[in-house]
Amino acid sequence: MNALLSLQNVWVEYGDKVVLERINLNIEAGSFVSIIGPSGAGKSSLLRVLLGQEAPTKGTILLNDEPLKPQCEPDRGVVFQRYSVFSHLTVLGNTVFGLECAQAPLTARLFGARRRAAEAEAEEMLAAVGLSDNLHLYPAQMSGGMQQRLAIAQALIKRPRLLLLDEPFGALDPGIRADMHALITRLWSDYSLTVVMVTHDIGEAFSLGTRVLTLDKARHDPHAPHRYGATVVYDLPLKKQATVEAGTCVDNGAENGPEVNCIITVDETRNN
Amino acid sequence: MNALLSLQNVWVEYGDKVVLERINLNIEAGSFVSIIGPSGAGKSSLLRVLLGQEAPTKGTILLNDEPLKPQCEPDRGVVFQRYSVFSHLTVLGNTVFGLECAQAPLTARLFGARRRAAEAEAEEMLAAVGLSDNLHLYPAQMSGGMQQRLAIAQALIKRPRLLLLDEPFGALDPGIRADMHALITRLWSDYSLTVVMVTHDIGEAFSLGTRVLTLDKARHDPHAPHRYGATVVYDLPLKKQATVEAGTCVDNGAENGPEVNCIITVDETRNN
Amino acid sequence: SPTAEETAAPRTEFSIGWSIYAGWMPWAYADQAGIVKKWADKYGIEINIVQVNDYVESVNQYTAGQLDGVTVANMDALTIPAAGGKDTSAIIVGDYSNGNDGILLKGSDSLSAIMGRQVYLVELSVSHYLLARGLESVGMSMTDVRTVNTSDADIASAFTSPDVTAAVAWNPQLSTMRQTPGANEVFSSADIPGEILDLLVVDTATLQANPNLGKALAGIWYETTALMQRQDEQGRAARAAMAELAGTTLENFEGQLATTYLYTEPQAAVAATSDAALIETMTRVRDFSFSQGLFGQGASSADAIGMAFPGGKTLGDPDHITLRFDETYMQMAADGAL
Amino acid sequence: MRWVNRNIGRRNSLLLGAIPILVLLMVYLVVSADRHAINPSDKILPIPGAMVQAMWGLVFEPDRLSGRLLFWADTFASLQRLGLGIAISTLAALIVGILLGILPPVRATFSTLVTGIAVIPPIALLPILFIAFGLGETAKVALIVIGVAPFMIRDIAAHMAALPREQIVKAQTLGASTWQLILRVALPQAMPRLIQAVRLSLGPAWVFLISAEAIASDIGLGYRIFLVRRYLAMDVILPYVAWIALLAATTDILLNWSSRRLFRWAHGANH
Amino acid sequence: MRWVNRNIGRRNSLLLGAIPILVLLMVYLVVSADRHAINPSDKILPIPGAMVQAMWGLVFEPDRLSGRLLFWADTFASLQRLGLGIAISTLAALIVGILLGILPPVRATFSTLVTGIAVIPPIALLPILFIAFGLGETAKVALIVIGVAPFMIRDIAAHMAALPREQIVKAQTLGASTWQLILRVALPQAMPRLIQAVRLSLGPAWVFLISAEAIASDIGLGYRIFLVRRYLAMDVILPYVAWIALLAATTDILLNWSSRRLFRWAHGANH
Ligand SMILES: Nc1ncnc2c1ncn2[C@@H]1O[C@H](COP(=O)(O)OP(=O)(O)OP(=O)(O)O)[C@@H](O)[C@H]1O
Ligand SMILES: Nc1ncnc2c1ncn2[C@@H]1O[C@H](COP(=O)(O)OP(=O)(O)OP(=O)(O)O)[C@@H](O)[C@H]1O
Ligand SMILES: [Mg+2]
Ligand SMILES: [Mg+2]
Repeated sequence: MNALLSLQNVWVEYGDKVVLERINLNIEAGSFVSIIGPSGAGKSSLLRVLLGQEAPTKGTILLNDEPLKPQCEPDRGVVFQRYSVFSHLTVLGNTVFGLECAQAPLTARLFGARRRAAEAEAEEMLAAVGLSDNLHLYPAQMSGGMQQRLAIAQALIKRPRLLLLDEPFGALDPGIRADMHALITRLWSDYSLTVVMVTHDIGEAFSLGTRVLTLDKARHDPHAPHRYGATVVYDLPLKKQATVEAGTCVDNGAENGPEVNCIITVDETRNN
Repeated sequence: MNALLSLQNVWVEYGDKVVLERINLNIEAGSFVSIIGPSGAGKSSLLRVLLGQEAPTKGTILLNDEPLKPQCEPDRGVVFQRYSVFSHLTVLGNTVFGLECAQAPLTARLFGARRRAAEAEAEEMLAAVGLSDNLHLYPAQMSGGMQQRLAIAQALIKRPRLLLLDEPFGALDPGIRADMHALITRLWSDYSLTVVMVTHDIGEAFSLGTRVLTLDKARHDPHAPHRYGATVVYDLPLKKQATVEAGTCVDNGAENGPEVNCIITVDETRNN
Repeated sequence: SPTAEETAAPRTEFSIGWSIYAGWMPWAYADQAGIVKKWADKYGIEINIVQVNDYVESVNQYTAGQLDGVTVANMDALTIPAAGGKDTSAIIVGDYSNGNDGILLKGSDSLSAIMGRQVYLVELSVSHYLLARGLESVGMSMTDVRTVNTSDADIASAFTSPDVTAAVAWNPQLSTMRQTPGANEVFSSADIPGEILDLLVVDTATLQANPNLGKALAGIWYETTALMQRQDEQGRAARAAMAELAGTTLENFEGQLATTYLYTEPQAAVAATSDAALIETMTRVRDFSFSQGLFGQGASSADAIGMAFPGGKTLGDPDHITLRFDETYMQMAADGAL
Repeated sequence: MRWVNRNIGRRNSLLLGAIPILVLLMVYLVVSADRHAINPSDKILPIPGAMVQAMWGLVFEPDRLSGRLLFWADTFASLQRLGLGIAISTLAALIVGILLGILPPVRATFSTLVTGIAVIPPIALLPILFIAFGLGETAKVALIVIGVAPFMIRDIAAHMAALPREQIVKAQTLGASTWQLILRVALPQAMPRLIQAVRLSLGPAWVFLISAEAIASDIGLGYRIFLVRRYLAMDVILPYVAWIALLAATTDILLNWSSRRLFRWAHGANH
Repeated sequence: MRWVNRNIGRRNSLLLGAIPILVLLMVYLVVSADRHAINPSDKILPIPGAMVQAMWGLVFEPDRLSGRLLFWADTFASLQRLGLGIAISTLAALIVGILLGILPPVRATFSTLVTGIAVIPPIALLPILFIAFGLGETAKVALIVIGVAPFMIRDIAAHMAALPREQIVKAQTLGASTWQLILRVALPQAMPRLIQAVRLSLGPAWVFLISAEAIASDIGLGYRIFLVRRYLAMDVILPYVAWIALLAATTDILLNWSSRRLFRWAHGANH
């Protein structure tokens, strides 16, 4: 198995509520996986498990064929659904933070030329997300969308091997969103990142992803809705990727989705 | 002037940063105003001012031809951008709260038959937003989209005369979003509400609204970006509304926007 | 708080405060053993014996009018209630300290070694007075030592610290401190007998309006002291009970009694009260107190406060007499007129 | 694994928590044995046997004079005073704290006063306190209340003032009056914080209780400690202090547990 | 307008805040005049003239024995002790509080101990403190530290433990080690809370300072208060207490102000 990430029969439960059940999934290095699914299906929970923030209730996760430690390593980057930036740092401070940690193990602060270099890098990234004019604002002084862009810049500057994005562009207007799409695509191909992105915008899922996963409940008990969890009900590899299987594009009922002109495989995965 | 809300030369500033400048706006009773604009333009700030949460730095706001008090009245409902529900109340408790305040001035709690009636009403509303299975969860146990739907249910159950929505459907998947659109349209026409909605989804703005406002900076000083604020750069009344002027539909560069087949007036408002 | 008119009116319920000290334990025992009730009933009144753990606070509360009477040393009676304008009558002179107060030094058994040391003591108390008298006896003055105010509750443990090499204290702390390795008692109240008196004082106005209170108190006192002097089983039991109330053992308590000169016979107490030596003692105490500023910032001379003694003798300002040594009730006890 | 992520299970927690306490006990035993080797009648750090002996009578044998088991009578009296003092303070903190935190006019008018009262050391005003409240139980309870209530009030007020502005706005758009807002939004959210404030105040409350009992009392844990202090009877003082620590620690654990039980929403997983 | 929304301006705030204090002063003057009408030499509630007279000498006239202006010498000595005690406690709270709050193994090992120390009334254990710290300045500072540090430590630890889990996770994904996380995420966010904790501890710190000075001392505000308590000189005690209140209130205001200046992000508009 040469997958970067491999989930084997993973379950996530909160108390007696089953959120995710029987997730079997292999994510290859360099792929861009979009995850869609109804609200409350467990998309964020799946990301938390991949991140190492939470351990699954059952099942194993292998990263490079080794069990994933329930700990967040710097090789994984994340943008949370509720934009979480450090409220005590300015825009610039938030962005430089990752560089400082890497370059100054002891003080976690940079000085002199190294600081200027780091700040220049951060400013470049902030320009890319459109925050050049706001370098010295604190998060409490920014709009929702600005905080979200800051979180994106903060994660991207580290160029993590595995990037986990939870509705990263949800609060952005179409113009800026398009810029962000370009940015992420560029970084993805330049640094051969592996990206897992949760989104509600089906157009985005298909235009960015090399593979689209749909999380939903496969079975439902109307009297005890919490007894069954969601699982991967559709797993659609898209043509863009090197290794593509034959298939036809499916209309997902996306209201505002663009016309996706691609050939995909609707292969109901084995796990349900 | 028979407008419900009337803004005259309204400015909003934070410190020396001008966020909104020279806003002149009349909102008629029964209209559904969509507000679009780039991230950080001041859309949420405008809603806060309309809500009475903040007083504008300059200018007057008239509600029914009387100056708006800087106080939030129950005739105005709101869904904030960052879903803010009461973390100490369950889903049902959050939804019933508005009814309890109205019916039990002293205890703010209902008992017996009246409680059952209120809960039935709340459950109906929660069913409409798809939270029937989660009546007794606390907000901390819910996903982002579920909290957002709860906030919508909480505001709608009061059927406020003026409803202010700040990206209310941002964290919802297309299926549930369509349900929400239907719900809000139904309530809007059944109870002749006046709705002001901020959104980033241009399709949504045009399909739901009777008028679309675009907030953006009309002038820009590259050396002191904070010196100029945003204002209403486009004000497009749509055909749906009873009183419509002639015009043509404009492609707003919306990536995923639907084909909007309508006749609108691009009338650059006087205020810039 | 009661006004003067109210206190002056005849009443039937009174509160007397006491704190733990060898010479005052009879009050606690009398309360426990029903002697208080017996005498109070006899005069148709009610007397509450109130324990106040902190001695200074008991006197303060008396001065503030919360208590009608209190057990107090002669010097404190002068500087707290009397200096505060509260007309006070000392109706029972219970005992004098005959070794109950002492100066302890570590590493020397001569008082002259105190020169230049830090002396831990309750400042402005009888300990301070004892120190002044001790220094005087070896030709030194207060400026030859540095005093450190130490709370009476903590002085025993403070003395165990190696930092502390000189202290003045009273019993029961003194007996505890004497056991500290290396401690020597170099001066004690036994060297100035009769100067540190332990009194029961009551508010003069209350007493005048209610002479029965004085009679009952005298009755209680002399019955109890007679009982505790007895060398039989009953006397032993009474002393054991007092020891327990004081939180100590019988041996320890009897050790403290040995350094307390109890006026068990009312005649002896009357004689001591009427003796001219008392006036001399009070003059000394008064001069010391004044020199330490204990009469308050307003007092311009040692004569600011007036004291009255049996036989119409007075000391200080005769127009502002606030401390009266009143032998009437002790005399009645001596006469068996109670 | 990084130390921040090393979560410790319940049982291991108990074991680890016991270590420093056991170490302290060991140190005590060694030092005490040491001192006794030099001075067999050392009173400051008594050996365990002496403590057991001293406590035996207080715990199991009725006092000859009053017929009471002194240890239990002391405990009961102190707990009663402490309970009353804490209860009154808690109520005051709840009412005054919420009003101060939520209503700007009330805050403007009274916050200076509350700060003033909070920073005045009550023990400096003992004579006035005893004059105002008498020498009975009231004064002791009052000292506890004056000692801890201002702190609790300020803590609750600060917590209430920090409630997200959106919640206040939201409640008002839902039709809540000031009163309803206090009752349904502020009060329930103050409760878990109140329990925390009580936990933090327990230490100071015991200090004030003991101070009060040291001054005017004839029963209580603090009274006994100050009574035997005259004789340096550490063989009674140390077990009494240990007992106070045990009582206080138990209260602390109970409060924490009940906060978790009663206010699940405040302790819930918050990913 | 609803009371929750009635924001009071800075100047009106000052005016309103002065009202209850003035009322209290008036009540004092009336009651005091009343008592003096009955007993002209009443010591409990002295009239202002008497207080001025009593204080005059202490403030302006050098003491006959030591040649010092007693009032200022007292103030200086007390502030020095208090400052040192608070400084040490703050440092302890910062270091231990953050470690306890952030690192689960440290929490498991030491939280029981800290709770235990927090609830043990230090004044009950004075004899042991005397052995450990002697009777000099160290002991006084130590009493303050033992009195307030555990409270502050627990407060900071609770605040740190309540940091959003996302922040810890986020910092780790950005490459922060445990040490970097403490230095750059926990520490700066603990600072504003620390200032709040110091503000809340000032009251107890003064209590412990005064207790310490009451135990064994020859200078200090608490020393003077307890010394003159021996002859119920409320004309000295009350001005001293008022002075302490003034000092403490000033510190409180300064701390609050500096927190707002230094940690804008923590006080910022949070719509
Ligand atoms: N307290 C503050 N101090 C300074 N600037 C502030 C403050 N609050 C908001 N702003 C600024 O006001 C501007 C408008 O913010 P607002 O939240 O209204 O934007 P928005 O249009 O809602 O954006 P979004 O679509 O991202 O939510 C932003 O540029 C923000 O930086
Ligand atoms: N602590 C908890 N206790 C109980 N249930 C929980 C808890 N945390 C999350 N859940 C449940 O887990 C489910 C999945 O939540 P999650 O946040 O993963 O959904 P999501 O797919 O990200 O939804 P959204 O699109 O709305 O963000 C939800 O139904 C939620 O109610
Ligand atoms: Mg989610
Ligand atoms: Mg916004």
